[in-house]
Amino acid sequence: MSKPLLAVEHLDLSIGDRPVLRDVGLTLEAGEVLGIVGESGSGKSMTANAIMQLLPETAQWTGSIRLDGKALEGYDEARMCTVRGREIGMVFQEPMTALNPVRTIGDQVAETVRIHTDASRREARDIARETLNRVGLPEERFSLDRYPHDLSGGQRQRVVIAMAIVLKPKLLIADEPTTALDVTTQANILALLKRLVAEDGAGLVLITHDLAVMAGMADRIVVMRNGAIVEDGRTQTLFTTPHHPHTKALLEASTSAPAGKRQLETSAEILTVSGVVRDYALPRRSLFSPAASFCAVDHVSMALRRGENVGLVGESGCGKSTLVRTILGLDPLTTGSIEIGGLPFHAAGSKPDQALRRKVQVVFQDPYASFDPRHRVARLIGEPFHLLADAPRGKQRRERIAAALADVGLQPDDAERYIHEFSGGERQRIAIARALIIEPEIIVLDEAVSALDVSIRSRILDLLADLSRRRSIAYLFVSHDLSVVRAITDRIYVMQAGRIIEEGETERVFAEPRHAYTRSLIAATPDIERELAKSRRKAERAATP
Amino acid sequence: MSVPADRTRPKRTGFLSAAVRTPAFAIGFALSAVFLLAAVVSFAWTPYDVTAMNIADKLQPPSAAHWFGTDHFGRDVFSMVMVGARASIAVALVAVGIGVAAGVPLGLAAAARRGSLLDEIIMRTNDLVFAFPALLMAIMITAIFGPGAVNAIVAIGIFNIPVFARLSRGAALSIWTRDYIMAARVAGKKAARISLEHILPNIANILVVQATIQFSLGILAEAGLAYVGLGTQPPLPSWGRMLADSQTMIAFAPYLAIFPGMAIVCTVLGLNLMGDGLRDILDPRLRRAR
Amino acid sequence: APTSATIGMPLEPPTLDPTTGAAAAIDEVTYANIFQGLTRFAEDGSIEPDLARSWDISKDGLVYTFHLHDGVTFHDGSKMTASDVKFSLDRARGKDSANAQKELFTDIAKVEVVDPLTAKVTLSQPDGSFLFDMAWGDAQIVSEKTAAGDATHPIGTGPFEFDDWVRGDHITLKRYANYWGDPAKLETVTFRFISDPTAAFGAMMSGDLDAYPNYPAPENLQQFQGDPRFKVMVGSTEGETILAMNNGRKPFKNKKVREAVAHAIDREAIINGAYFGYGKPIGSHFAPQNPAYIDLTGLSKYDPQLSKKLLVEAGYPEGFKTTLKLPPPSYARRGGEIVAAQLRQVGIDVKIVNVEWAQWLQTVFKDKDYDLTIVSHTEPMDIGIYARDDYYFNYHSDRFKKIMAELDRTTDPEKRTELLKQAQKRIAEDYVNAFLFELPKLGVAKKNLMGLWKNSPTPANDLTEVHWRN
Amino acid sequence: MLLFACKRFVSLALTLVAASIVIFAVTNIVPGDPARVMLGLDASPQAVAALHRELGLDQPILMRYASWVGGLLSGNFGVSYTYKVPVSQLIGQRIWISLPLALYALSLSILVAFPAGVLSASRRNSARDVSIMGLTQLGIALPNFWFAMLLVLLFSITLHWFSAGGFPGWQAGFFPCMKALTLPAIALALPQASILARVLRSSLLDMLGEDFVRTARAKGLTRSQALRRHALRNALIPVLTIVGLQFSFLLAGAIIIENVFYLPGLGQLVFKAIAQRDLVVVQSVVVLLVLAVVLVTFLTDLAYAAADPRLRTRRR
Ligand SMILES: Nc1ncnc2c1ncn2[C@@H]1O[C@H](COP(=O)(O)OP(=O)(O)OP(=O)(O)O)[C@@H](O)[C@H]1O
Ligand SMILES: Nc1ncnc2c1ncn2[C@@H]1O[C@H](COP(=O)(O)OP(=O)(O)OP(=O)(O)O)[C@@H](O)[C@H]1O
Ligand SMILES: [Mg+2]
Ligand SMILES: [Mg+2]
Repeated sequence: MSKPLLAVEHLDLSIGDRPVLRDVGLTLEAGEVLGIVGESGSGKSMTANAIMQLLPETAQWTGSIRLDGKALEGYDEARMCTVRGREIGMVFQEPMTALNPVRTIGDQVAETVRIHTDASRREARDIARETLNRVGLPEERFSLDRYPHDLSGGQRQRVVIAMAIVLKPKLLIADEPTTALDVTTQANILALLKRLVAEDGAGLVLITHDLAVMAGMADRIVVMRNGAIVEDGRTQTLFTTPHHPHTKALLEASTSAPAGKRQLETSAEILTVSGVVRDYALPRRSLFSPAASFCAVDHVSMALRRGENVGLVGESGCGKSTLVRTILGLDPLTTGSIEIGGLPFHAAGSKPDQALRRKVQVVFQDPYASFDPRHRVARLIGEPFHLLADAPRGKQRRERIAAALADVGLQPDDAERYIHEFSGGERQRIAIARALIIEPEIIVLDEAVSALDVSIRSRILDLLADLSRRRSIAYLFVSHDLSVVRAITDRIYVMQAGRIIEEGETERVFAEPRHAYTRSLIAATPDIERELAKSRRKAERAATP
Repeated sequence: MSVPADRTRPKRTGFLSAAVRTPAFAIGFALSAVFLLAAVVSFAWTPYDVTAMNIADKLQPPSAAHWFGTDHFGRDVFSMVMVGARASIAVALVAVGIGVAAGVPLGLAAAARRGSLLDEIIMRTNDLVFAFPALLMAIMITAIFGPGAVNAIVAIGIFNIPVFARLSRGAALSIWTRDYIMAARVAGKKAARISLEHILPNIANILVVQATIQFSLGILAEAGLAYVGLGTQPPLPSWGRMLADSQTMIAFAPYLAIFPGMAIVCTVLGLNLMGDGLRDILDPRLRRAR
Repeated sequence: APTSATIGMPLEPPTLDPTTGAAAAIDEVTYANIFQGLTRFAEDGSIEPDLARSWDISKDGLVYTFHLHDGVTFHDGSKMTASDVKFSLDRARGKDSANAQKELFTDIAKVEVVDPLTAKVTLSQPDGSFLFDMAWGDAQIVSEKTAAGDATHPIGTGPFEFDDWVRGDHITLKRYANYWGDPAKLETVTFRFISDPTAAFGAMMSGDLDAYPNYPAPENLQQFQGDPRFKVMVGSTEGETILAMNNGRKPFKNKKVREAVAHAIDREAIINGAYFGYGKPIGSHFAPQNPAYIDLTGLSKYDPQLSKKLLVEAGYPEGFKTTLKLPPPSYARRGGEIVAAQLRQVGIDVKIVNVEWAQWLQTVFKDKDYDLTIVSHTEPMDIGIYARDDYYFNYHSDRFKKIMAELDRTTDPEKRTELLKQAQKRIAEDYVNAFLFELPKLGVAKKNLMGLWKNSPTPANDLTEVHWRN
Repeated sequence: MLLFACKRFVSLALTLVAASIVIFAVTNIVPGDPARVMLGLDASPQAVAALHRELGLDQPILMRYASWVGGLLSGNFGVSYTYKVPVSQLIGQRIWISLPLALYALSLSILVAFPAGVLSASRRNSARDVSIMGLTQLGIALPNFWFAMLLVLLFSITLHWFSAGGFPGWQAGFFPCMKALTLPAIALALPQASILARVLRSSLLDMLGEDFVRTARAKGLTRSQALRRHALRNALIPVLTIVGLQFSFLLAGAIIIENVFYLPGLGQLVFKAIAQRDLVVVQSVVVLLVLAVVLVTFLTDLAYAAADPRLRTRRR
């Protein structure tokens, strides 16, 4: 066996006095894609950062890292600077902030060239141009002088990739490169990465917690947990015959669907959205042009029946959250009206009806931002009591809170803790408890599980399914992740650029999408089975000449 | 049933232990405490009566009898520094109080009605106050109402208002975008209530830090006003006035300027260090051991 | 030897026309340098002829005939004649006059031009101080052609002509080539305005200034004295520094209270503390260097016991509360602190209120809204103010007015002296105010700058004789 | 952008109108009669009345406001009560001291603050950082007149390197003038530099935590390269605000320093004018200073746009 491109052995890392990585070892051949999966906080990023030696100042590590036979652990900072960017390229998760907002994209790509070679400014720009073309940012539309802020997330990610590959490094590390992007963009970026690695014959370390992505991309996979590698193997084998219980659990969580969707008898409409339009005023471009506006929600009508689970899907920026805010009565309507239980709740030009407000509650995406860090859980959960004229007090109130906590699987004494003492999953449970406490008829879940990793996500989904069965609450489930929506909803609406373009029974829409956009969405959604099958076929084709 | 922690829980450590472990805060606190203590003690006891003059004993250099020497009226400088702490600290404290009491509600109101006419009016008025040369206006204010501690407080306090209004508006705006504010709105709470329950506690950190900064600026401003003959009036001394009075004697009685000068420097330094320390302690990003 | 000098001054003159402005700083620049009068003050306060070579006084003391020097020209080249005298005096006493000392001219009935070099002034009643009055800066002779512009570009007959004025910073004068008398010794003179005492100290010490004739910080004089580069000149001024009491207001309406205040005050301590030992104690409103001066300090000896007793007699056994308004000069601010401390010793609780000049003039001087104040009356021979009904002391004494009326009518020097002594005694015995000390003139100059006035009979920096010794 | 500028312009105009009303009201409330101040202790009532008429003080207050503002708009700032010369002439003289002094102090402050801020941010919590920050704390804590006094004591009285104050006038040449302004500029710059250095440091530290700095490091830039090429320009934005505010402060706020060094600047002019109740001067100069502040803020906003392309092409 030839010398591997990258060999990490016995890597131990601690930050401050806290051990973060334990005896991590991995190897990678040129032209190969190595996937690292694991729950959030399992040490994936730290492994990557250790290879780059871009660690927090308080970090200490031992072990060996060999790149192409060279022992990087012996390199000092100055020498590492010659390795970074030239021999190892790195792509990060957050394209929106990874680029310097005040420098042009051309500049930023060329900078890598200028640092490592003695190319002139002109030459560097030429190389940058070429690389940008390569990553799919053609000259006609993306001149070197553009600034990051007027590129979309996917385009920015391409710029970041261009910066990483401009010198054709032997090793490319991509740390969750597509987590922040929507499915269609994600598919494009992944395809791009794959193509580039193949063209340059480089090795790729791909980090993600999305097993479906892994299934389509990686040749080999390592599974991490609590800073250590628990299993590693070829992709096919790992998916078909996982050994470690943790791997099994991960796999299970990402394929499981909450059991037992009910068959709904047609019940009364609880929420009716008719002809809702929401315009955002844009700043005028010149003094004399009329005030421009941007129509984020464009004549949307929809309905929810009592106890029904309805999905709202669409790519990022299509107007889902805006629609949700108008339904919650938080944003004014431009035209249209919203009724709850047949009574007018919110219409253009009028304030939402306070009394009806109690019928609709919400769970937001980010479990960390959804709670005031200074209040105890009891107070946080009890906040919606504000809507009740006869809010329970004293003992009764405590009991209601305890009951709500119990409903979401938490302990009554958790009421006295602060929110920072809970994990993300627990927080999302608390958010659900808060939504439940005044027994609303509708709960809107705006990307309520997107920020959670797979194992926790599946548990929250189970909880939601369970609650909906017991309480006959209607859910409006907003997400860009189709697999999640498919698992939990009865009916879905597909939204594009502010309009509803397709509507129907979930299974029907997934089985035979009518609109082209729906089809492309479904196609772009990674699916473990499909991806595995695809790569199996490819392998077979390769085997039979 | 409980879910395993899916992210490291931020470990919050006690304020006190954090305070002790932040050297800037500890030093700053010690420094300012010395003078605060001096001010408090001076109510009950000073080595000499600061209003009693003893012209025959004037301009004595520091000695065992007079630790910091005597001034041109033969008053004991050590006692004056003690009593002077009172005026300097009181002026600065109340001036900050005015700034907070008026500025924070204005800033919160402006943030709650962002982009509204109210916001516009509040912010433009702030800009207006900001645009006036502060010292000149303070001089005019004291020209109208006469010099004196109270008017100095008002003059300094007025210019603290926009500082706090701006700061709290800016900080509040960023809090208003948080999901938990949305949640409170979904719970039907009105802007005023949200400002009070959620916004204010969450911007308190920043306000406290700014308050220490404004406090030290207040001490310097009092000194500046005293220099131009405004500020606290005799017979009770203030550090600023002691400095101002001593300037012509600096060449032959430098101790007259050095002691009140050191008092100002140490207090302001102490407060600034404390502010820096507080920022580190109160900043959750730094406080949580990650 | 150098032919220029830079002189420091605490205050900048607002304008440069002494006949329309009141500020002492105007005279400090212009008196005897740019403008001249019929008569003038000498350094010792005596009256000397100036533009008037000599004069005749009619028997009844009503007609003054002034004989002017020949060949006197204004700085614009025009000749100075008797008609300029007539113009100047008529302008000063006219209805629309903006002269700050209009009182000086009230006795003038008419002014006539006898011939170009002779002017005749007729008074409506005899005035023993008329020649003295004519020596004031406010009575100086200006040219009809240029009078309107004197505020910003003064044109006079003196040995120096106006050159440049950078407001807020300095004024320069240059030697006038066609001066009628002995030419000035210096070619140029710069007056630099430095009000801050520390800055003044720095400017002298660093050599930026050649002299500072009215040095504002007595505490530094010791240092200048010890420095071989400098000399210190301690002289007299006409400034009676008094603790004025509002005689029209309770409790100072009561003479006993005023007497108690007078005895509560230790002048030595005040002079020591506020003026570092410079300054002569006074017992009445009169300058000690004046021949008619009598020492009346014995009437108000420092005696706190007596003071307390008097307060009891006056009905204030527990003392009382009062306020002391202090204008900006350091004699007032520092003196005030000491006075307050001393009054506190006898049970009078004094609250100090520092005010600006503008406020002092408005509230104390005009509105008479005050209890106590400290101020220096720097006008020469101004005991007459005690006869003024509208004056801020609120002192109304027919006996004193009678003395003053008689003084006005008297021209015989002996008799005048006698009357002046009576006047001094009268106000001292009425304890109208507490008389503190005569303001000293404290000057600092480089060792070999000669010819500066030591005393200050009137606000002036007469530079005619100033020169550098080699 | 045009609209932005127009909006700013309207608010600028409104600010000035409000400022003129405030300052006019304040100066007219201030007790003390300008005529009295001018005529002094023994002035007769007739003289005072005559002067009142001459100054136009006998007219109703609204008339006076109107004529003052009318004058301002036509570029006529009025005539100083005390000096009897046009206010514009006074300002014209003073501005040539205040402006160079402000610029000088500002340049000093920037020249000191930038290296200091960068040096301490680049090695957070190092001995270098701690000592630089300690010094800046001291710089802020020193009362400026006291510091100025010490400068005079050391550099003019003891060492005789500089004169203790005063200003020779620009006709004396560039270098003598700059020399005269050096000590005052240092005294003014010290606290400003300290503040600026601190702001720059903390703003840099914030930027160093940004993702794009990490990206730059991954490209192979060293820490200091990343700081200089990527963090610095982004950190400039808050620093610019401070610089703008400091400039306007220096223009008018130097009263005390002008006093210590007897420099006839704008601050002194107003300070004395307040004491002398030279209302016209006070009003006009303060309005002018407000204008300067507002303009500087406006310019800083434009400078923002230059430093930040996101603002340049807002929502294209
Ligand atoms: N700067 C830091 N200081 C201290 N501890 C850190 C720091 N950064 C990360 N850690 C800790 O190191 C551990 C591994 O973090 P790492 O970022 O590698 O996780 P990850 O697997 O990439 O998770 P995610 O999927 O959320 O990105 C975590 O427990 C985390 O709390
Ligand atoms: N305050 C605003 N002013 C102007 N435009 C806005 C505003 N808020 C949102 N938009 C625009 O409205 C559109 C819809 O935004 P919205 O947040 O509803 O999208 P979304 O579907 O929820 O996306 P995501 O999946 O990323 O959350 C976007 O194009 C967004 O840029
Ligand atoms: Mg990670
Ligand atoms: Mg959204």
